[in-house]
Amino acid sequence: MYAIRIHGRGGQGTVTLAQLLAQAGHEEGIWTQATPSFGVERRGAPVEAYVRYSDEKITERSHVEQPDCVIVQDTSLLEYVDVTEGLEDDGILLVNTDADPAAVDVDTDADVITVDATEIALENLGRPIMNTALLGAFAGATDKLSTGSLESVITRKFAGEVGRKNVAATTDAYTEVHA
Amino acid sequence: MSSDPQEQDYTDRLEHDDELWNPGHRACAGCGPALAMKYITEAAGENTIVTNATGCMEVVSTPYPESAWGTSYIHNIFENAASVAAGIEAAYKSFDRRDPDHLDVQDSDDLNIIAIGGDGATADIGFRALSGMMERGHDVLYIMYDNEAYMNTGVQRSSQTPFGAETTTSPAGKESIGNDTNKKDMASIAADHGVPYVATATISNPRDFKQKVEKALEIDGPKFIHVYAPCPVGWGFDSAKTIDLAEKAVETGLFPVFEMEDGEITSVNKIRDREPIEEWLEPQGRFRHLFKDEENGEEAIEELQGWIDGRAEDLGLDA
Amino acid sequence: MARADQQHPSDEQEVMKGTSAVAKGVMAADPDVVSAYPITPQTGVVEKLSELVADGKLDSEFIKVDSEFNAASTCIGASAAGARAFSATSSQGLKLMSEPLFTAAGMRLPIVMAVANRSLSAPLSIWADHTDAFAERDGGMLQFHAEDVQEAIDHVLLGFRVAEQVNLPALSNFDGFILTHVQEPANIPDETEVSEFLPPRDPEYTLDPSDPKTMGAYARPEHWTESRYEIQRAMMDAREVWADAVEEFRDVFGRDYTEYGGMLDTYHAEDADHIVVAMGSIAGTVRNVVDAYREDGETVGMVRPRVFRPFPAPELRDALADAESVAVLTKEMSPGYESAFAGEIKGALYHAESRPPIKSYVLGMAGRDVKPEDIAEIVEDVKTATPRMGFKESESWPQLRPELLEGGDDR
Amino acid sequence: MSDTQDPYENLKITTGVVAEPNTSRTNETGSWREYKPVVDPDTCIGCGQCETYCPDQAAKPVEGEDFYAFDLDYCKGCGICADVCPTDAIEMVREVK
Repeated sequence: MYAIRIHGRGGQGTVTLAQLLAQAGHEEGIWTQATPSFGVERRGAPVEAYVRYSDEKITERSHVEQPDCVIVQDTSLLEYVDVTEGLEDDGILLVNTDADPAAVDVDTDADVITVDATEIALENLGRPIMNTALLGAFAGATDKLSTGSLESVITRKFAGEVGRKNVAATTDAYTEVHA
Repeated sequence: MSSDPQEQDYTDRLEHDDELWNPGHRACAGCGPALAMKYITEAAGENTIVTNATGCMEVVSTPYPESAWGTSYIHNIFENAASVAAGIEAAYKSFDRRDPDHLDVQDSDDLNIIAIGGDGATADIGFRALSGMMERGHDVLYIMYDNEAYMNTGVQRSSQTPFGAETTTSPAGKESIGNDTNKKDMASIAADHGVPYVATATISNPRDFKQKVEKALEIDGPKFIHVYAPCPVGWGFDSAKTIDLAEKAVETGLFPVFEMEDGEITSVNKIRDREPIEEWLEPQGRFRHLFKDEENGEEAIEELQGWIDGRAEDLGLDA
Repeated sequence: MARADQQHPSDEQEVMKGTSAVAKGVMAADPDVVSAYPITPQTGVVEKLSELVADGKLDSEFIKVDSEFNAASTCIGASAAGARAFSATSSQGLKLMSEPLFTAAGMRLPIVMAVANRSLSAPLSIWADHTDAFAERDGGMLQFHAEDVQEAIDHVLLGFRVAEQVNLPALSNFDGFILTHVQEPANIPDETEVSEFLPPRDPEYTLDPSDPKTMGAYARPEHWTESRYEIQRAMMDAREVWADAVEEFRDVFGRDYTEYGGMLDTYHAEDADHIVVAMGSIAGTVRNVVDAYREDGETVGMVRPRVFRPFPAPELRDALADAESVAVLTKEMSPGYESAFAGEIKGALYHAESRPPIKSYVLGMAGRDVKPEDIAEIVEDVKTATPRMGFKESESWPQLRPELLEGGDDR
Repeated sequence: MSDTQDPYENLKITTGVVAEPNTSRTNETGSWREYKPVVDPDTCIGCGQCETYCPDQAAKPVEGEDFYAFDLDYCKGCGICADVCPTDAIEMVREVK
């Protein structure tokens, strides 16, 4: 079992990112599950979503408490949310920021990886919607998802030109992190 | 044939047609709503599905296994006759389009779907269902028979109970003149929903009522008819006077008869020399207290008369 | 044992939100009329069905009603007219439907509904538990509980098949958020398969004016008892109809729900000394706990009622016969007594030759997360259960936080 | 129940308690009556007002005659017919049973 926890804010597409991660995992032929942790909160409130990957059918329904990977969509959350709670020492903390990993203010033994997904999104899409870039960064950092799987789920979700631009954002982030 | 009235019996020489509202129903002697059911079925004919709310006309017509109804008929609960009708209409629309040959049903265009409820079932507890049905535009004729209280449960006050009337939940007493509200204007509320055809009618003028039912059934979409139907038991009058009291309600202006099409009043049955409301109040037991307590009674009658006069002016009722 | 069936997800599966997947299952059942009202966490079902209608993929009359009350009421009219009718709801919405739903059972109208299980106010909570479904227990509606999204889809199809055969409405339960909002792989049945499994509805009576009937007559005391008994008989008949349906379902769709005639699903229960009984999505987490015990050589197992009404009493008597102890995990509570689920299981075993001690554990209420450790602690606790324990000891609220209670939990 | 035999004692319950149409006629409500309408055939002009306003469909034209009379199997004796009759051809008389 490989578990991912995503931290974001309502309106940032946390659920979409979880969905794309699950669908891309499915493309790889593994069992996947994405569970948003919903509240009645509205846009802007901190939210979480969980993704699980497994070689066996996933029946677990509890929240992810010991993630192998934590994705942080917005560094302003670091002040309020203990994003590294339960994160495995050999895990990954993937943070959307223009800062260097060393500059990210967290206390963890896990590998901290940063990517400026918002900038990549602005360059490719002209809008700061960073989920497809974060998807690419996750793939680049973990080698769990192939670029082919990413392209296939993104073009299925976004038609035409929007799809192509999102694939480009994914690829840019993948390349940046993978290198 | 004997000349002794006790012996007179022509029963064997009378013939019943195929009535769609059948004798043997268990309504009280002189029941106004039972007449409304008779007129509705006569006007609508057999190609009709009736949905009925819980209430007098439901219990008197369908103690299992008996049914007074000759049309297709369904009763569900107190407050959803309009919704049940809406569901039937949706089903037939679906059958039309999808042609489920296994059901062998007819074209919905020829079908009359009529929802019937008393004043409580319609204006009070079933108001949400009625509002939804009308607002969504279902091809359903809703008929509210108004006997001005919850008669099925023993004469409790509804939003159609007139001012000053005594019911078991609006009793007259030292601190009470009886019911302290005027009748809720259901016709206007229906018209405000964008219902293309709204009418009021009474059982004292069956020709007018049946014409309105027929006219309504010709129109696509929701329709609403408020039919006035006195209750001798609940109102406390001689059962022979049912028609008479319905007529007096019209003549005093308590119950104006009119039509509204696309939100506008298109016809009003004008009243020449509108009678004072006392003419209608006096024969009824539920208003007896108004004539005993001179001071408060007079005041209440004045208030009711004022309300009637106001409505009459709004509607242009006086000829 | 569901998990051993498939080692790899199939290409035919789609990763889709639970509510969307259920809506697509409904589409395959091809209802004539859909009438529903939005409520969290069911809303996704209504939205997806609306979208399918808007895109011309689902040819149903979709009534955008004013309330759940009238969702149920319009379905009653449609079903009485002979239509296949579907609705979906949750929690307060199910309560608002309660009055018409009881009549749908009495009038023997096979309306099928997806219920996204959620707690009931007050206090308001949008999260999952089973209070809503249990509150409708006595209505005469068939009730099934899904463990995962696939079952939530399949139970709707099985629901139509069985409901229309025994003439009773059906509630297909799936846990709010946990299953409504999860994205996981599931097979979406296609219409050809479904038409093979689910014949068009063929009602005995309809509101066809060419053959008029009177529906919804009132029954005097001389007849009412018999009409209620007929619901009971139809429920009992449903056991066999369900058993046939799951077999045919397996033949058509390849998914096997035939264990215990489709009434129960078990996991390592056969030789288990300690059995956890649970319904709905929590069973998935229980499986993992069972696995961990088995790795340590401990004989722990799970029994999951798939069908709640009709109640699988004979099956439970059999499945629990050899257990040393039974832990009932339940997400509902009948204040003033105990969990209705546990009470019913105890009742089912009262006449059994073997009566293991049964403890009930109220947990996972209103979305409180249930971790594998919580369940392991319960297993450890139930091991100490004895046949002579008293009623008070037989009930436990393992997730209760006494420190939050005014004056503490010192009573 | 009264001492009359329940005609439905052995009735079978249909699925969903569905009843057949037009079956209320087995219930003869004439037994409810205290006053009985008596028509004077000579005064009756055959206008049919009594039929129009009878809530129990008990007022009918007499076969082969030009006046109306009453189906005593169903007439509940409300007196509406007498009240609406334009020629006062109907009298309500206390029924001696």
